[in-house]
Amino acid sequence: MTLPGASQLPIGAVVTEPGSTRRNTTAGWRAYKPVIHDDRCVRCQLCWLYCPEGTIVELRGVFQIGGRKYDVKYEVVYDYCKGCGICANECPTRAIEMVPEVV
Amino acid sequence: MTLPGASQLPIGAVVTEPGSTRRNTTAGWRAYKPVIHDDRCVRCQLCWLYCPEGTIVELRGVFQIGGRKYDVKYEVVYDYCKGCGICANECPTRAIEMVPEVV
Amino acid sequence: MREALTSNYAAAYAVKAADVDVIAVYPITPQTTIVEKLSEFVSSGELDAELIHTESEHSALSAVLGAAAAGARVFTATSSQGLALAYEVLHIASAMRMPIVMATPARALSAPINIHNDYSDVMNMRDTGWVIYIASSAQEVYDTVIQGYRVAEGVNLPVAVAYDGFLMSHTLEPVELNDEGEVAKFLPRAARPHVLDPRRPVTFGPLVSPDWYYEFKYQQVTAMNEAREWVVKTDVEYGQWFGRSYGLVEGYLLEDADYVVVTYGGAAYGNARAAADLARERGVAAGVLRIRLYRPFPTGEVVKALSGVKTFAVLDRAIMFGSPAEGPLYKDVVLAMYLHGVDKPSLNVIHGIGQRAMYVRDIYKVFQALREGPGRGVMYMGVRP
Amino acid sequence: MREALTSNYAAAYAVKAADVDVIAVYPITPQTTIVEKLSEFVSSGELDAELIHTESEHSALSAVLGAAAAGARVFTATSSQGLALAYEVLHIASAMRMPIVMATPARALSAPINIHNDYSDVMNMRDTGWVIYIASSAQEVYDTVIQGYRVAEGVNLPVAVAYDGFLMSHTLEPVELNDEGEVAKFLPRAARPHVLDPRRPVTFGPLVSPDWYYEFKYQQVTAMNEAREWVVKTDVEYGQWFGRSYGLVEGYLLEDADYVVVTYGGAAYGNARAAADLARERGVAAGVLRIRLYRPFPTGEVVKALSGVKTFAVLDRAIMFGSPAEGPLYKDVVLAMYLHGVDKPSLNVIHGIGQRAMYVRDIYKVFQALREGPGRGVMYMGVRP
Amino acid sequence: MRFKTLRDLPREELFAPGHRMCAGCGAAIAMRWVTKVLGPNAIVANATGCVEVTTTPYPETAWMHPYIHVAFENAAAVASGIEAAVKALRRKGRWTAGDTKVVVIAGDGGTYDIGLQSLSGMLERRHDVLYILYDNEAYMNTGIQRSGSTPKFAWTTTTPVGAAARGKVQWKKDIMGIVMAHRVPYAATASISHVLDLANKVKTAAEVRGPTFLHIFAPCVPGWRYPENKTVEVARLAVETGYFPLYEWDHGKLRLNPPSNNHLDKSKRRPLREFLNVQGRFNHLTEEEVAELERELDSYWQYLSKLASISS
Amino acid sequence: MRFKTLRDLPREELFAPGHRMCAGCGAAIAMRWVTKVLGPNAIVANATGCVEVTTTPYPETAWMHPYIHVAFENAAAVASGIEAAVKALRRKGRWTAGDTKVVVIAGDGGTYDIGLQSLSGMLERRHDVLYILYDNEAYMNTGIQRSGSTPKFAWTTTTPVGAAARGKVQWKKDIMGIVMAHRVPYAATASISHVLDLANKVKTAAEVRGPTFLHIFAPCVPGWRYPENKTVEVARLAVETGYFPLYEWDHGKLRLNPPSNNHLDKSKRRPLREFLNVQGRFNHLTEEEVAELERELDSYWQYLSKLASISS
Amino acid sequence: MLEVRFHGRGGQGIVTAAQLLAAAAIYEGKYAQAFPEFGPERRGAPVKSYLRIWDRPIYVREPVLNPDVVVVSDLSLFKAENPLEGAKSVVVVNGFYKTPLRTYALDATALAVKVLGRPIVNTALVGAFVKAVEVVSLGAVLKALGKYFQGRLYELNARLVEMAYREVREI
Amino acid sequence: MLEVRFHGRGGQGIVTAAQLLAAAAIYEGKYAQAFPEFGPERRGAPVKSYLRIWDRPIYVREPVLNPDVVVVSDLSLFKAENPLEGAKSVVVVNGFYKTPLRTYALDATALAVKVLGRPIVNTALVGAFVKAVEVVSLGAVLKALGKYFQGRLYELNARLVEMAYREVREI
Ligand SMILES: Cc1ncc(C[n+]2csc(CCOP(=O)(O)OP(=O)(O)O)c2C)c(N)n1
Ligand SMILES: Cc1ncc(C[n+]2csc(CCOP(=O)(O)OP(=O)(O)O)c2C)c(N)n1
Ligand code: SF4
Ligand code: SF4
Ligand code: SF4
Ligand code: SF4
Ligand code: SF4
Ligand code: SF4
Ligand SMILES: [Mg+2]
Ligand SMILES: [Mg+2]
Repeated sequence: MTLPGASQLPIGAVVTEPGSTRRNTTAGWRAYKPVIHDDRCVRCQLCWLYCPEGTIVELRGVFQIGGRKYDVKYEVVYDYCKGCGICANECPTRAIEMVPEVV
Repeated sequence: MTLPGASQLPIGAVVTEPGSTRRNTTAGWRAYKPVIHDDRCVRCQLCWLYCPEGTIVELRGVFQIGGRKYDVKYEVVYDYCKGCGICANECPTRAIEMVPEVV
Repeated sequence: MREALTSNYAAAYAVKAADVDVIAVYPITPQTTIVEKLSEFVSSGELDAELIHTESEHSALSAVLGAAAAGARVFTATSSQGLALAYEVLHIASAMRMPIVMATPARALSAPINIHNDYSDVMNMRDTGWVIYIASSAQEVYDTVIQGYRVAEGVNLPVAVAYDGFLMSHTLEPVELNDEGEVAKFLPRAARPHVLDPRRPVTFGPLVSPDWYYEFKYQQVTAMNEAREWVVKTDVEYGQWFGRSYGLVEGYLLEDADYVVVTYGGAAYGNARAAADLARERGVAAGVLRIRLYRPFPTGEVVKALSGVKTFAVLDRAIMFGSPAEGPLYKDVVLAMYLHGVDKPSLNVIHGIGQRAMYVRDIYKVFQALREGPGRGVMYMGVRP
Repeated sequence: MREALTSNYAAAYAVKAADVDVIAVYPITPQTTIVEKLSEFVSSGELDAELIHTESEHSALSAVLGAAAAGARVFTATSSQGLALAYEVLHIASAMRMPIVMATPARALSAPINIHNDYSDVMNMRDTGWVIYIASSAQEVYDTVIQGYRVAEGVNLPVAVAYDGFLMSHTLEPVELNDEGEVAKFLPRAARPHVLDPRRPVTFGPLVSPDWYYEFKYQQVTAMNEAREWVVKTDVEYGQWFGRSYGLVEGYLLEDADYVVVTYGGAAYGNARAAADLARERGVAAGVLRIRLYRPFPTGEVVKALSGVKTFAVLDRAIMFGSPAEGPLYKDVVLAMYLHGVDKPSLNVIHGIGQRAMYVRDIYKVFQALREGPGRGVMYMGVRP
Repeated sequence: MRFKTLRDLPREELFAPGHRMCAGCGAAIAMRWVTKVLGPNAIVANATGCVEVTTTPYPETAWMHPYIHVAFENAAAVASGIEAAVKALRRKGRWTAGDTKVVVIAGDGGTYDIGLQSLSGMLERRHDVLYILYDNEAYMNTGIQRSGSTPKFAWTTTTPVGAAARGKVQWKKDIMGIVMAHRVPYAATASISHVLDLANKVKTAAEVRGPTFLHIFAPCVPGWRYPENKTVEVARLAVETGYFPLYEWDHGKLRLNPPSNNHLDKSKRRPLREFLNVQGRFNHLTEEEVAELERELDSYWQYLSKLASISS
Repeated sequence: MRFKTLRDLPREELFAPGHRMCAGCGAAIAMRWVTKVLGPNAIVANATGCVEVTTTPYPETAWMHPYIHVAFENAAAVASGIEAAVKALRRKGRWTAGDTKVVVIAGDGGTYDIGLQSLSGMLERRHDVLYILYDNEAYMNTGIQRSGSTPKFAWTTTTPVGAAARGKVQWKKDIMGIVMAHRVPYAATASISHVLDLANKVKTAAEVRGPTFLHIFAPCVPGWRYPENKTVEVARLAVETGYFPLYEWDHGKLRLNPPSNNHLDKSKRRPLREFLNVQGRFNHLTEEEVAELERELDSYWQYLSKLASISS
Repeated sequence: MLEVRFHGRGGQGIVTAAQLLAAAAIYEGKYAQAFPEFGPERRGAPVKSYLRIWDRPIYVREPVLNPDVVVVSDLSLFKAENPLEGAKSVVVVNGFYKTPLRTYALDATALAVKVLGRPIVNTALVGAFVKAVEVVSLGAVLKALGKYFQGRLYELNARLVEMAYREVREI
Repeated sequence: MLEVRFHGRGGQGIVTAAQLLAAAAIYEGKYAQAFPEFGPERRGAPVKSYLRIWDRPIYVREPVLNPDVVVVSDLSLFKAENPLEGAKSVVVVNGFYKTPLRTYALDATALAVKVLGRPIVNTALVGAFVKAVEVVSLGAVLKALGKYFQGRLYELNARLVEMAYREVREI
C-alpha cells in the first residue's frame, strides 16, 4: 500500500483541504454527455442555475453568435459533469444535447 | 437482614401486589392534622375532590346534623393523611381545622 | 428447503418462521435489508405482525420492550450507531428480563463514520446482560434466531444474534429453511411469569433502594448461568428437530492442533479455516476455535479446547481503548484460562478494523508467528502505523 | 484556601478555576448539584461562560463536542442513565479527539432504577477511548478536574473524572482551593491542531472507508499511551505548583503487604484503608492498592505494586454480566499480570452494588479470606442470594 | 356520557395512598382523577419523574393498573409497543382482556424536552394511546431544574437569580401547539383545580381512537415555593388569570372551556399578578418583568382567539 | 438586500464538484445554492445522510466552509455548542473571524424523526442558528426507507405495496407547523426549482438573529423513481400543483410567495396528478387514493389560508 | 471520631444542619464529613442526615449505625420512626421530650417563629448542638453560616443560632 | 473455486446479477457466495460486486483480488477505471470491445431496450455469463430469476437472459 500511515495523518480524521473532492473527477459516471450548441443558447442561465455539480461555467467575454452579441457564454466542465441531463431538460431552447459517451 | 433473597423475589423487580403502598402509612409525615367539624360541613365534596392522598372518605348513611339531614359524611383516614391542609384551605365553610400533632 | 439468502434475509425468514407478533425497527446500514424484507413479509400478509417504524433505535428497543411486557413475541435489529443510541435500553431490557430477540449485523462505530464491518458495536454491548451469539454463516443466522426465541423465552433474557455486517449481511449463501409448522411447534408460546394484564395488574420498573437493588443484579448473574444451559439444551434439541446444531464453541482441526487461532464471526472464522488448511499443508499443526456463544462466556469449553495446545492467538475485530490489551475476546480468554489455573503464552491479534481487508495469508502469518515463539501482547495487523 | 465542599461542588469550583468557556448539561441525580452550582457561578457573574441547558445528555455531550471543535474550553457532567444515553457520542468525542472534561459521579444503572452509587455507569464507558480518572476524595476531584484540562488539551482526548455518587458527590469534606490566577497560568490556552475557523476551513467527521478507518483507530491506541505519560507529567507538575499529587495508583500500607485489596473510588478505598488498619492491628500484613487512573490502564504500576504480594483481591463495584468473572477491574488486573507473566491466585470481590451498605468489617473479612488460602473466582459480598 | 356534576364522578380509588409524593402535591391530585376516570381496563406507561419515583418504592406500588416504567425519555415508545402488542395479540386471538386503553403519564421534562421525540413518533404513527402530561413546569424529581416548560423569569436551581441573570431567559414552549401540529384527533388542557372538566377530558380522550393528548396543570409545593395547602388555589389562579387557559382541540376545532371561554375578554381575567404573587419562584420579579409576562400572555390569548375563530 | 434577478446571484462556487451524490440529485442543487448565498463566513454542522456521506469521502471533502459532522440525530445540538462557543469566545476576545453564522444542514429523517428533539431544544433555547432541512421525503442514504416526511401512499422499501399494504399508511408530518409552534422569528419553505426565492430565503434566514428554519424541497432520483434529468421538473411540479407551497413565517406572520400566493384559488394549481404521475413511487395509486391525497391537500391549503389570514 | 445522626422532615433543612457543623469543624482545622440519606420521600416525609467530625483525616465512608449524638427536629418524628435506634449518648431535640439518653432540649419552633417569622428549625438545632456537644465553636459555625445565608437572612439565622445556644438545656 | 467480479454503475443492478448466478448455483446443489462492494457513490458511479462458486462449502470471505471472470456492464467503465485489474482469464462485456483476455461480447443495451423497453442490462449479462463460463445451467438461472422478478417482468427478463445466452459470442 502506498497510502500514508496513522502517524502521518492529521488526528481525528480531519480533512484539511477544502473542496478536495475536486481531485475526484466524476466524468467516468457519465453514459451521456451534454453538448451546448452555443448558437441556440439565449443566455437564460438556467443550465448554470440548476446543474447539481456546478459544472456549467459562465465565461465572460465578447461572444458573437449569429447576429447577436453576448457578454457571457456557458460551458460544461466535463471533468465533473455526471451526465444527468438536467441542463438539457431545463434548457428552454433545447440548446443542450445529450450524446452517448464513447470509449 | 430479614428481607428476602434474590432467589425468593419475583424476577426483574416486578411488584406483584397492586396498591401496596397502602402498607406504608404516611401519618408520620404530618405536623398538623385536619379535623372535620361535621356540623359545619355542607357536603360540597371539595375536600374529597382535592385531597392528594385520596384519604378523605365518603361515608354513606343517614346523618342528622343540627336541623339538617345528609346521606353522606366525610371523614379523614388518618393513616395516610399527610396534613397538607388543602382540604382545610378549600373547604368553603371552614369546617376543617388543622390542629398540631402531639407526641 | 434450500434457499439462497443473505444473512440479513436469513434473519428475516427466521422471524417469519417464529411468527413474531411485534417488530420495531429503525433503518441503519447494514441492518436495513432485514427491515425491508420484514416489511415485505408484513405487507404481503405472509407474516401477521405489527411492524412499528420508530423514529429512533432508542424508541425501537423501547417499543419491543413494551410489547414484550404486554406478552407479545418481539423482534428488533440494529447495528453500530443504532446499537449505541439504544445503549441505555439494552441494560434495561435485560434487567427487566424481557425475552427480546435482536439481530445485529456488526458494523464499525463512529467516529469517523464507516458503514463497514468490525465488532466494535457488538463488543460494546458485551456487559449489558444480553445473551450474545455470534454466527458465522447465513445458515447459522437463520438457525440461531429461531433458537434465540427458545432461549429468550426460557430464561427471560434478551438475545442478540450478531454476525458480520456486509461480509455476511449482504452476502448471498445457501440456507436450508425449516418447515414453518415445525418451527411453530419448536417454539410454543410459553406462559410468562408476569405480563401487563388489566386482570392481574403488576408494576414493572419500580424505584429500588440500596436495600433491594443488588438482589436483582444477582438474579441477572444467576440467569446468565442458566442461559448457558438453555443455549446448550436448545441447540441439542434443535439438532434433533432440524438436523443442525453448533455447540457453544466450534473447533476446526482442533483435535491435534498445537497452534490455534481463537476468533468469532464469519470472515475471521472463514479465513482462519482457510489459513489453517494452508498451514496444515505446510506441516504446521494449526487449528481454529470459534466462539459461537459470546455471552454468557463459555469459559469451560474454551479452557478445555485450549488446554492441550502449545500456544494460541486471539483474533479480535474490535479495540477496547486503554485496556491492558485491547482485544475484548482476548481479555475473556485470558481470564478464563487464569480462573482455571492454566497459564500459556498467547497473542492478541487485532485485524479487520473497519473492514480492513483481512486475507487468508494474514492469518497464515499468525500461525507462523505462533510457531516462531511464544509471546504475550497485542499485534496490530493490517494497519499502516 | 480551605473550604468545605461536596465532591460535586469541588468539581464546579475547579471548572470555575479553569475559566471554562462553554458548559452543556442536563440534570440527573446525583450530578445535579454540579449543574446548580455552575448555574449560580454563571448567573452571579463569577464565571464567564455560556451555560447550555440542553434537552438531553446526548445533546449535552454533542453541544460540548461542537463547542470544543470551535476552539472553546468545555465542560459537562452526567451520571448513570445520562451517561448511557450519551453513549454514542462518547465514542465519537474520543475518536474526534475533542478535549472535553466531564465529571461523572457514579451511579447504578437501570433497571431497576436506583439513584444510588455503584460504578456500573462508569465501567460501561471504559472502552470508549476516554481517559478515565476515579477520584476518592473531594480534594482529589477538585485537583483532578484541573489536571484533566491539561491532559485533555495536551493529548486531544476527552477526560472523565469519576467518583462515588452520593457517598462523595453529596458528602461535605475539606477541600483546599487553589488561587485561580495560578490555575489560569497552569492551564494556558493551547493552540489546537484544527478548529472550526472560517479562515482555515477544515472538515470534521468525514465518511471513512476501510482503506483509512483503521489508521484513526490506531491513532487512538497511540494517543492512549501518550495520555498515560501526560497524566504522569501533569500530576507531577501540579504537585510542584499546588502541592498535591496522586500518581496513577495509590498504595496504602503496601510496602510490606502480603494481602492486598485492589479497588477504586471513595467508599471502597476509604473503607478498605480502615479495614487494613484493623487487619494490621490484628497482625495481618494487609494493604490497599487504589487505581486512580483507570483508562489508559496503568498496567506497569499495577503489576509492580502486586508483584511482591502473596495474594490479592480486586474489589469491584460493578457487574459485567456473562463475563468469565464479572468484575471489570478484576479483568484488567488479571490481564495486566498475565501480560507480564506473573501468575498469582486472586479473588474478585463484588460489593456495594446499588450502594448496598459496604462496611469496614466486610472488607476486613476479605483480608481474612485471602489469608485463609488462595483462590480464584468471584465472591459476591453483601447480597442476599 | 359526560360527568355533569361532582356526584357523577367515580367513587372508587384506583391510586393507592401511602405513596411518597410531597404533602400537597398537585400531580397526586391529577393521578387520583386520571386513574379513577380511566377505570381498571387500562395499561399505564410512566416516564421517570416525581410521579414514578414516589409511587413505586420497591416492594410497594401505588398503582392498581398494570403499570410499566422503563426510562425517562421513552414512555411514548414503550406505549407504542404495548399498543401494537395488544393489537397484534387481539388479532391473533391472544388478548382476552377486552378493550384495553394504553396511557402514558409523563412530566413536563419527559414531554417538552427529553421525551418530545418519542411522543412525536407516537403521534405520527397514529398509535391508539392517550398521552397525559402533568405539568409542574420544571424537573422536580431531580430538585427543581428548568425545563422547556418553565415560564420566563421563573427561578429554578438552574435559572437562579443573580447579578447576571433573572431566572429563566426563554419562554415556555407551546407544547399544545406542537401536538396540534401533529393533527391529533383530540388534545386538551386541564387543571387539577377544575376536576369535573379534567375528568370529562380524560374520558373523552380515552374514548377517541388514535393518539390523544392531555396537558394537566399540576402545581408543585417545593418547586414553586408556596405553602403546601395552596396547591389547588394556585392552580385555580392559573386558570382564572388566564395563565393556563382550559381548551380542547377536537378534530381540528379549538374550543375554550369554562371559565376560560370568558377570558378572551381580558377584563374577565384576574390580574396575572395574583398568580405570580403566591409563588416564591417569582419573588424577584420587577414591575417591568411582570408587565412583560402580561404582554406575552395577551399575545398568547390573541393567538388562541384566532385559533378558535379559524377552527370554528 | 434581496436578489432581484438571476444576474444578482453570487457566482462563486463554495461547494466543490467531484462529490459522490447521484447524477441529478436535488439536494446537490440545494447545497450549491445554500453555500453560495451564505458566503464563506459560516460554519456548517451536518447530520448523517446522503449529503454528508457523499460529500466527505475521506481524504476528500466537497466543503469549503468549516464543516462538522458528528452523528445523525444531533446536528442541532452540535450547532448549539458551536454557536455558544462563538459567543463566549467573542465576549472573551478570542473569536477573531468576525460575524460567523452557524448553520445546520440535515435531511428529513434527521429533522422530522431522529433529530426532532435536538432541533426543538435548539429552537427553545433560542440559539442564533440557521437550520436547513433538505427534504427528499425518505431515508435515502440507507436506501429509501419511510420517514415522518414520506407522503401517504408513497412506496418506499419499508412501505412496500403488497396484498396487505398500499405504501405508507400515515400522513406526512407538518414540520413547519411544529417549528412555527416554537415561535421562531423566521421560517420558510423553498424549492430547488425556484432558486431566486430560495436564495433570498437563505439570505433572510441567515440575517435574522435567533433560530431560523428553512425547509427545502429536494427531489431524489432513485428514491422517487423518476429519470435523472427530471429533478427540477418534479420539484417545479410540486410547487405548481400546490403539493409543496412556498411561504415564509416572518415574525409571526405567514406570507405565501409566488407562485404559491396564487394557489389559494385551487383552479390556479395544476392537478396534483401531474406531480404524482412522473414518479414511480406513486405508480400503484388508485383513483380513490389520488382523490384522498387531493382532499387532504385541499384541507392543508385551507389551513394555510387561515394561517395567512389570521397572521396578517 | 464523633458520629451524629439528624432526624427531620423533607424540607426542614437537616442536610444543611449537618453541613453547617461539618463546615464549621473544617474551618477550625478539623476533619469532617456530612452526608444525606436520599430516597423517594418528599417534602414532609421523615429523612436523615449524617455527620462525622475527627481531628484526623476521615477515610471511612460506611453508614453511621451507632451515632454518638442524635438530633431530632420534631417531636412527631418519635411517632413516625425510632430516632434513637443505635444511638449511644446524646440527644438534641426540638421540644421537651426526655429520652433515656442525655437529652438537650429547646423549643426550636417557637424560637424560629420568633426570630425568622417561620418555623424553620435547622439553624436553631445547630446552635443547640454546639452547646450540647462542644466539638466546634460558635464562631466557626457563624463563619460556616455565612456560606449558606447572605444579608438579612444571615443575620437572622446567626441570631437564632446564638439564641438556641443560650436557651438549650439538658432535661 | 470460480471467482468473478462484476463492474457496473450504481443503479444498473450488478449486485442482482451476481446474486442471480449465486442462487442458480445454489439451486443446483453447488456452493456459492455473492457480495457487493459498498461506498458513498450513488446512482451513476462505477461499482463492483463479487461472486464465488465452488462444489465444496466456501469458508473464505476475503476480497476477490484475482477474478477468473470479469463482467463489465458498460464500455464507458473502461474509461472510468481498469476493470481488468488482476483478472485471470475471461471477460464478459456489454459492447464489442476486445480485451487481452478471452472476451465474450454482446450488445446488451440494445437487447435490453428491445426486450424490456429500457436499457437495464444486468439480466442480459447473466445470460451471456452462463454461456461464456458454463458453470451453472440456464434452467437454474431461470429458477433464480423467479425469486427476483414476478409476472410479466419475469417473462421479459427470462426472454432477455435466453436471448443474451444465444447472442453472446467470443471476439
Ligand atoms: C436519560 C436521563 N436523564 C436524566 C434523568 C434524571 N431525571 C429523572 S426524572 C427527571 C426530571 C423529571 O422531570 P419531569 O418530567 O418534569 O417530571 P417531574 O419530576 O417534574 O414530575 C430527571 C432530570 C434520567 N432519569 N434519565
Ligand atoms: C443513530 C443512527 N441511526 C441510524 C443511522 C443510519 N442512517 C444514516 S443516514 C440515514 C437516513 C438519513 O435520512 P435523511 O435524514 O432523510 O437524509 P437523506 O439520506 O435522505 O439525505 C440513516 C437511517 C445512523 N447513522 N445513526
Ligand atoms: S448533464 Fe447534469 S451534471 Fe452535466 S452539466 Fe448538465 S446538469 Fe450538470
Ligand atoms: S439553459 Fe440553454 S439557453 Fe439557457 S443558458 Fe443554458 S444553454 Fe443557454
Ligand atoms: S390534610 Fe391533605 S392529606 Fe390530609 S386529608 Fe386534608 S387534603 Fe388530604
Ligand atoms: S370541603 Fe368542607 S363543606 Fe365541603 S364536604 Fe369537605 S368538610 Fe364538608
Ligand atoms: S416535588 Fe412537586 S411534583 Fe414532586 S412530589 Fe413534590 S409537589 Fe409533587
Ligand atoms: S439517493 Fe437521492 S438524495 Fe441521495 S444522492 Fe441520490 S438523488 Fe441525492
Ligand atoms: Mg416537571
Ligand atoms: Mg431524506
